[in-house]
Amino acid sequence: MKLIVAIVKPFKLDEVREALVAAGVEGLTVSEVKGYGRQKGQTEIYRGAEYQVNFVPKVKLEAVVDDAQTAKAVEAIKAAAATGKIGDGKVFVLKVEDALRIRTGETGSGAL
Amino acid sequence: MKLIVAIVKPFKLDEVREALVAAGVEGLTVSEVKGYGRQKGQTEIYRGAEYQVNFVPKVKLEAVVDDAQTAKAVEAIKAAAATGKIGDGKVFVLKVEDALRIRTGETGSGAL
Amino acid sequence: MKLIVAIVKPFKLDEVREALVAAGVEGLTVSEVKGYGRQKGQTEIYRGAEYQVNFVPKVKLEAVVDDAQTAKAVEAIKAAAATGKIGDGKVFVLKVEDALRIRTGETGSGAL
Amino acid sequence: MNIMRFKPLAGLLLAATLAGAPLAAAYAQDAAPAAAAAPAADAAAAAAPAAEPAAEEPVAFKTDTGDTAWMLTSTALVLLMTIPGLALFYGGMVRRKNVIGTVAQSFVMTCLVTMTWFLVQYSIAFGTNADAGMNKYWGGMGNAMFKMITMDQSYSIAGATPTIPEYVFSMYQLTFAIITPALICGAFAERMKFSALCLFTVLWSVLVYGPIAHWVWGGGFLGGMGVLDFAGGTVVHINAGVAGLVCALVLGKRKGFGTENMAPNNLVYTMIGASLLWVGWFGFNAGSAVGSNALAGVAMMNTQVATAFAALAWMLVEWIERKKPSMLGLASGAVAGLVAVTPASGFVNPTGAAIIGLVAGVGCYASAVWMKKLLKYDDSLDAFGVHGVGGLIGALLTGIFADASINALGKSHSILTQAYGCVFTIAWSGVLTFIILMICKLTTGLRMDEEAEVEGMDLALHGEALHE
Amino acid sequence: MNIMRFKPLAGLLLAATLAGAPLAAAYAQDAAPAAAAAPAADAAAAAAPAAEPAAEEPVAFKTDTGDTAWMLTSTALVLLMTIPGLALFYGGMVRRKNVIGTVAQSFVMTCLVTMTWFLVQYSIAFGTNADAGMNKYWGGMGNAMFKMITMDQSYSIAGATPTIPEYVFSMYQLTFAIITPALICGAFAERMKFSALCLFTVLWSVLVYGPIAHWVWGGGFLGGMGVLDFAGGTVVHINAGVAGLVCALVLGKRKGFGTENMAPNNLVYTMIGASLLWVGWFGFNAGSAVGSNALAGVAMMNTQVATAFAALAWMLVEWIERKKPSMLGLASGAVAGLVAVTPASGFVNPTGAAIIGLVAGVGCYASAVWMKKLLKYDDSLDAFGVHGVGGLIGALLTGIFADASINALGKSHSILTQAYGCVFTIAWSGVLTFIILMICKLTTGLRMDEEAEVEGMDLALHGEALHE
Amino acid sequence: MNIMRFKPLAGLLLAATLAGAPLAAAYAQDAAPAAAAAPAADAAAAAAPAAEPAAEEPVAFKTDTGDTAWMLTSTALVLLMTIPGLALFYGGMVRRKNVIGTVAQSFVMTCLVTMTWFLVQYSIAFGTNADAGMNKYWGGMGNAMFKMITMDQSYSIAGATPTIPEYVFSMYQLTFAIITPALICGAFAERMKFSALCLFTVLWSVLVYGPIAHWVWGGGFLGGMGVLDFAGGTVVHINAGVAGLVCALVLGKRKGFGTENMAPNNLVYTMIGASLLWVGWFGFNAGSAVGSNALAGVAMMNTQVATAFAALAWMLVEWIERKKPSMLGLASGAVAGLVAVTPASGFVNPTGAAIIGLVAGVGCYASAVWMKKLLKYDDSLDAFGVHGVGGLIGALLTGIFADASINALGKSHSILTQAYGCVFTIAWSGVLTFIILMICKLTTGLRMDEEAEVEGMDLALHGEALHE
Ligand SMILES: Nc1ncnc2c1ncn2[C@@H]1O[C@H](COP(=O)(O)OP(=O)(O)O)[C@@H](O)[C@H]1O
Ligand SMILES: Nc1ncnc2c1ncn2[C@@H]1O[C@H](COP(=O)(O)OP(=O)(O)O)[C@@H](O)[C@H]1O
Ligand SMILES: Nc1ncnc2c1ncn2[C@@H]1O[C@H](COP(=O)(O)OP(=O)(O)O)[C@@H](O)[C@H]1O
Repeated sequence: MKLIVAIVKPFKLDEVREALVAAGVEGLTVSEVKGYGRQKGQTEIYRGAEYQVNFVPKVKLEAVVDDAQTAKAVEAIKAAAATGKIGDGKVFVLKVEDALRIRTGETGSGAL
Repeated sequence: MKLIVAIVKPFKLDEVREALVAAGVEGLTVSEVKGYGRQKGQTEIYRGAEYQVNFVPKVKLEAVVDDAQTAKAVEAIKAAAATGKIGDGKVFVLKVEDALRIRTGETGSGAL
Repeated sequence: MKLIVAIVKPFKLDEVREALVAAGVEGLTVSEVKGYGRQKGQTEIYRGAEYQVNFVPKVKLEAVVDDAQTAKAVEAIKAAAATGKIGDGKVFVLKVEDALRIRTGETGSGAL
Repeated sequence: MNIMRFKPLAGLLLAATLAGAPLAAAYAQDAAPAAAAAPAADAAAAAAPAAEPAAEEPVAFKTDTGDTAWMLTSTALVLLMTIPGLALFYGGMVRRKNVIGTVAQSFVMTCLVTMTWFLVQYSIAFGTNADAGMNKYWGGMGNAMFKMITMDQSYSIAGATPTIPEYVFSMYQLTFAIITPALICGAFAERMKFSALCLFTVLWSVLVYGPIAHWVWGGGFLGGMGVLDFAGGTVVHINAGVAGLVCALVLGKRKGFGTENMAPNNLVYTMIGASLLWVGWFGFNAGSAVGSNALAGVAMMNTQVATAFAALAWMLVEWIERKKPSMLGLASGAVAGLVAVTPASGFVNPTGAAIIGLVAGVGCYASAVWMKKLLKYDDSLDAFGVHGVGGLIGALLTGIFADASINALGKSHSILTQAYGCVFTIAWSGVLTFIILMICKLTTGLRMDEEAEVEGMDLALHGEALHE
Repeated sequence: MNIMRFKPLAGLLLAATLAGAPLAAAYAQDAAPAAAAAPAADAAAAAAPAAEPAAEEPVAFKTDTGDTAWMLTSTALVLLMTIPGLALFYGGMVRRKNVIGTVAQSFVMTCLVTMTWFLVQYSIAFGTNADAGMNKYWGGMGNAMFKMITMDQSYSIAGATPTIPEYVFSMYQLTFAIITPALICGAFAERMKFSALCLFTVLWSVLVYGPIAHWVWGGGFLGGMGVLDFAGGTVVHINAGVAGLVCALVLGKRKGFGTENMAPNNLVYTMIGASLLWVGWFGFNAGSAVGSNALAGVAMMNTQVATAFAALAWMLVEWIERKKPSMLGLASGAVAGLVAVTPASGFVNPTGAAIIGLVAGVGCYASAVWMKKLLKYDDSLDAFGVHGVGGLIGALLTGIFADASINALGKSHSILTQAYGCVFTIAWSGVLTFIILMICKLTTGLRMDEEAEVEGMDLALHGEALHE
Repeated sequence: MNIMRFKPLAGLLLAATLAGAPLAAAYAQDAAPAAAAAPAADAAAAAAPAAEPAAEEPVAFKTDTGDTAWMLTSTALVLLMTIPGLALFYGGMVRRKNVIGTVAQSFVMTCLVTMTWFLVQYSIAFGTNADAGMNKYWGGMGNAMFKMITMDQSYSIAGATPTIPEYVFSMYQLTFAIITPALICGAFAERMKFSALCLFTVLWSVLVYGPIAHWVWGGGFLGGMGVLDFAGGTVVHINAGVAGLVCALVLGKRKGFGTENMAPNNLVYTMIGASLLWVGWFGFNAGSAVGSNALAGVAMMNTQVATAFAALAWMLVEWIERKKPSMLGLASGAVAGLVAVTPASGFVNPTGAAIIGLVAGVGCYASAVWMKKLLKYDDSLDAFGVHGVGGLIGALLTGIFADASINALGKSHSILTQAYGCVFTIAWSGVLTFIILMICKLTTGLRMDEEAEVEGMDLALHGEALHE
């Protein structure tokens, strides 16, 4: 099993979710994060002070999938999240040793 | 060392934390996340618009533990987080290559 | 490639970011988290009720780096985040199997 | 339902009812002379709503534009107390998932009570029953839908110079009828069904508030007995506080009470609410002079002084006990002071008000913090702890500190007479609230089911959420 | 820009303009007798601003301190409706990234309209044109920068007893001029450029609000025709509603409309806003009695009753249709009731007000929920759905429910006369708003570019963000 | 503590004190004739509080219900300025971890000043010292706990017709005494200990505000010199602004000042606060007419016009300089205008008010943005930058734009006389504030320790947090 971690632009969240579901992914977990990279944040102004915000809002999706599904899922994310502009984000893949569905006690791919 | 990632229902957070501590886990990190899976989100209503919220609020716990502790810790989470209803959540286990306690510089299991 | 996960005190975020950039890390992702460990949370008071808050606010930084960069990056975090007081936080290192830059389709270290 | 839980409550209410009856007889004899003794002077007239039975006939009059201006303003101020004041005061104290549900309670109650007021409640409270014997107890249906009010008529009070149009009077009184049930919400916060809340509001307004207002202000049997209640300590605060206690006991504790962190979600909202209650209370207390004069002025000053002293007293006790003075404590203490000074505001001098404030600050702290912990009921936002207890403190101390140089009507003050007024209110409010809750239980059901309570009122009851 | 989109709109406006012309001629003949027939009694006098042309000469007078006190208070209440009331009502309904940008709109409009009012708008609306023929249409520049106002002068209305200083009158009217354009913001929420908003505000105030206020209240051709509009249903609400519809059509839908979740970010803000609108509306409606008297009292009561019934009606329909009654629904229904009762408040009795409230609650629900869905325009926060439709409902029903025992001026009420007043307002407001938008489009540009819209107004337009 | 830091400050204060003394002597001679010259007309009377010494004896009078109604309303409006107005204005501008601690400051100050007012401060400010020589400087303790106030007494001003009860006067003045120290909080935001704040408030109210109010309004030596200050530009704003500057210098900068992002946490709160300040200021300025009349009307209009022009001026400068107009800028500009028009509101015409607004908008922008950056002090929320500088601008320009056709008292206006009034206030306020801070430093300590400052006031001082 693999853990796919994708960092994408917030307004792309729904499209990416739909693409993953279409690719057979049944569950995923989302967090709101702030990203630092090539894309730079906005400048904030207040009463003479000006502050370059270093971070840009992003969302992080995490989905654990079967090894066989991995390539298809990554492809799906890529297709759905791309705008071609800077800051589109990244996908990382990590190995997962075990998985468990709390409700039923199933483990391995059955838990996904 | 292993990284245990558990996604559970928010109101179970305190029970799971206590169970982990009882199982010998000394540190953990929690994030508020949104989950997508079998359990579906609420419908929101506003002036004629109706919107199926796709995500359900969850909390994600991350704890790095010694290899030996892993099974006990996963078991503890399972026991504490289960309600038997859909949406109870998942536990994933990943391998950690190294750990460091910033304050002291300790590494490996000593850092946990 | 490695995923470096660092949990640090919130007011150290900017210093750690700068240290990582100085160490050659070009991208990273930050989340607001709550930590449980040796450092204990504040007590909250309200109309006679008193509640020991179990969690302390922390930030989690995640950066995927080349294998070669890893040690330097961890060292940079350590130097920047340390105050010597309890609760300074942890750094964990995990193996990453693959990376992808959504905008360009680059994979591997080129994607970082 | 474990009926045993209510044993102490039932006992208390029964005792109160029994004690009240003979006292009523005893006092009834003195009522007429007491009223006769009241000087027909300006001050007396202005204060009369609190202490005199209402005249039965509407009277022709000459509008005083200044008095009317102040009463129109006071009406706006008192409505501001409920929406958005009380809505925010309570909304800030619940958990995040219940914020919208909590503010919706104050809002919908404003609408429902306006409806019942128009349909029947004003008639019950301030109408004159055709059957003179019954008029002691309720005003009847003769003025339903305001059908007896005309444009050139003033509503007046025995002996008072009528200077404001009856529509203004009725509108001003409506705002009191609105806030009273809204105060009760603090007791059953975070767990009542919305349908139950709506039914409860309608029944309680008609069956509890309407009659009690009639007894005290509308020509009923309590008004003439010399009980001093300038702006509604009894009718509003003791009444709401006792009803709240009954609700808290009948509905039971919130899931997680005592074990989960139920810290207020946003004390800024609570601060705004407390501030608007404070400012709006000027309309409540100074408006109860029913005129724009020195009595209104001293009532406003007393309100200000008592509130400040109560907030500081609460703060000090908390600072000593918990090592930190909290914003919630300051706000709670302020409201305790506002409640306690309500019956006293037009009778005492500022020194009396300061003392009442100090006592209320400490007393309500004790009830909301120590007593609640001891007795283990879940009066979630302290409707009883602050309004019930604060109202009692104020009612009794008015009997001690009333100063005839402020208001001639306060001359024959007595702490016993004051206690007497409380007893009837407690009994009627307690018993009827219980019955109404049982009606709701059998029809709409009272409490949200457990899953909905865990999910929160916002999504479960209203399909809405904060997206911050 | 696809000009086809506006075809139906253009047709409607043209038709309205054409229909209006002959009607105007027909009515003009009856205007004088109608005015003459009006009894010079107190009630008539007080209600006159809504129904009578203004006298051309300022008059010497004796200040009534009570009337003046109520008008000063009402001014404060009406300003409170816009800032922070409307700012919060709208600010709570947009998405989180647009909150600051939305509240900034109400705030900057308050400043801009104050400026134009001082410079020329008061003169256009309430000045007397030296050219008597032109005075039917606009007041000219004679009173620019208030240069004709003196300290010992009252502004008055034909037949009315002048009791308040002209500075007070002008200040009171200014608050109406402020809220009207601010209401329009609901229609183009979350997408207009800030520079466009500023230019739009200035032009619209001078070219649309100024003249229409003059026609109805300032001595112009509509005032004498017997149209009943107590507090501005036509001048304020229909006017703003129609302008809003034109804006929504011209600017087009928000990106993501219909597909993305655009749920309100903070209904607590919306609740505060609705509450302040409610309380402030007492100044709007009861203040329109221009005095502190029974007419103000009944106007306040009508406002309260209609609002409550409208909120409850909206709630019930939603409860049936969506299974859950929402806080947003309660707030929306309340505003619908406030809007609809505005023209009626000083003419009908409370029973009439209750019926108007019920109709408005259901009618505005239908327009904001069903009709908008059907016709697929993006009137984002329902400026037209609530203010346009509610204003029309109120204007027409005033013609049915006016009660001469409340206000003698309402004696010869007729639904037709009412419809007549609406037509002119719709035509002028519709056509001019369109032209003004085109001017903005050519100069400042109208809409934020897409990237800025995605990022949100707060950061893109103001460089600010909520840090919660 | 590095005492060198205060060198420039000490110099300034010394110079001011020295300059003041001979000037005082010079002016004292003209004081009586100036007062005598004042016409006893209505306008004069109403404006007198600002310019005339108070009569020493309370007077019998006939209450004017209209005047009284407006003063009761104004009292409510001015209290609304502090809670929740100023609390939110400041609370929205700090960082998230300090929100509760910041709003708690305004709230506790409201309570503390009410206490000191009742105990001694009213007596010091408006009492009549038995020792007539001393009465020039302070009112003594004769009226402590309001013991000289009776129900049939008015407090009045030389030459003014007394029409309101003294309790109303005292209550109205109390709200001014509350907001003045609360304004100072902007200067030391996010770093002062709560205990220090409490002690500071009590000492400052008694030793700084009380005497200065006596000098100007209570019969003291400044009142008779012809200084024009309609509603408290000197007593309130310059006073608070200078005290703020001293506090900012003595406490030092916040940790992270200039390097960390200290952007406002919630500009919606700030918008609500600015709006309530604006609306409440009608009570502040129009209420200072101490009556319900044309002077109140023009004061309200001037307030509105100056505020709008100042906000627009600030917005424009910022738009040019920073490319984006901010909500914070609009709110800041509005407050700058409100401050500057305060002394002028009852003396100038609306055109004068517009100019004062424009100058204040640009001037306060310059001081809060450019000067603060240059001089590197941390006046965190610009208490000095807006209230100090805006107050000075307003005080001086009143000497230029006073218009005798608005207020006969303004006839002999002079910018020099105005400057004179400022000097004394600056000197006394500066020196005494410094001494009081030193007392706090030695007893409670002044500043939170560094760890607490990093954690934030909410948790560290109050054990509370926002749970959004
Ligand atoms: N090495 C990295 N490790 C973790 N997150 C990264 C890394 N590089 C980029 N990111 C995340 O991806 C986001 C987009 O990256 P950025 O460099 O701005 O643009 P692009 O993806 O177009 O190259 C960043 O905001 C950050 O959240
Ligand atoms: N494959 C997955 N990868 C990551 N997170 C998952 C995955 N499957 C489920 N989750 C998380 O677990 C939560 C619970 O899953 P769900 O399918 O709703 O119910 P259950 O755990 O009872 O099968 C989801 O809301 C989501 O946060
Ligand atoms: N085993 C662990 N797994 C995950 N997170 C941990 C672990 N131990 C500590 N942490 C995180 O590190 C933070 C700091 O740890 P703590 O024990 O308080 O102090 P220190 O780092 O000084 O030993 C915790 O608040 C928690 O967020």
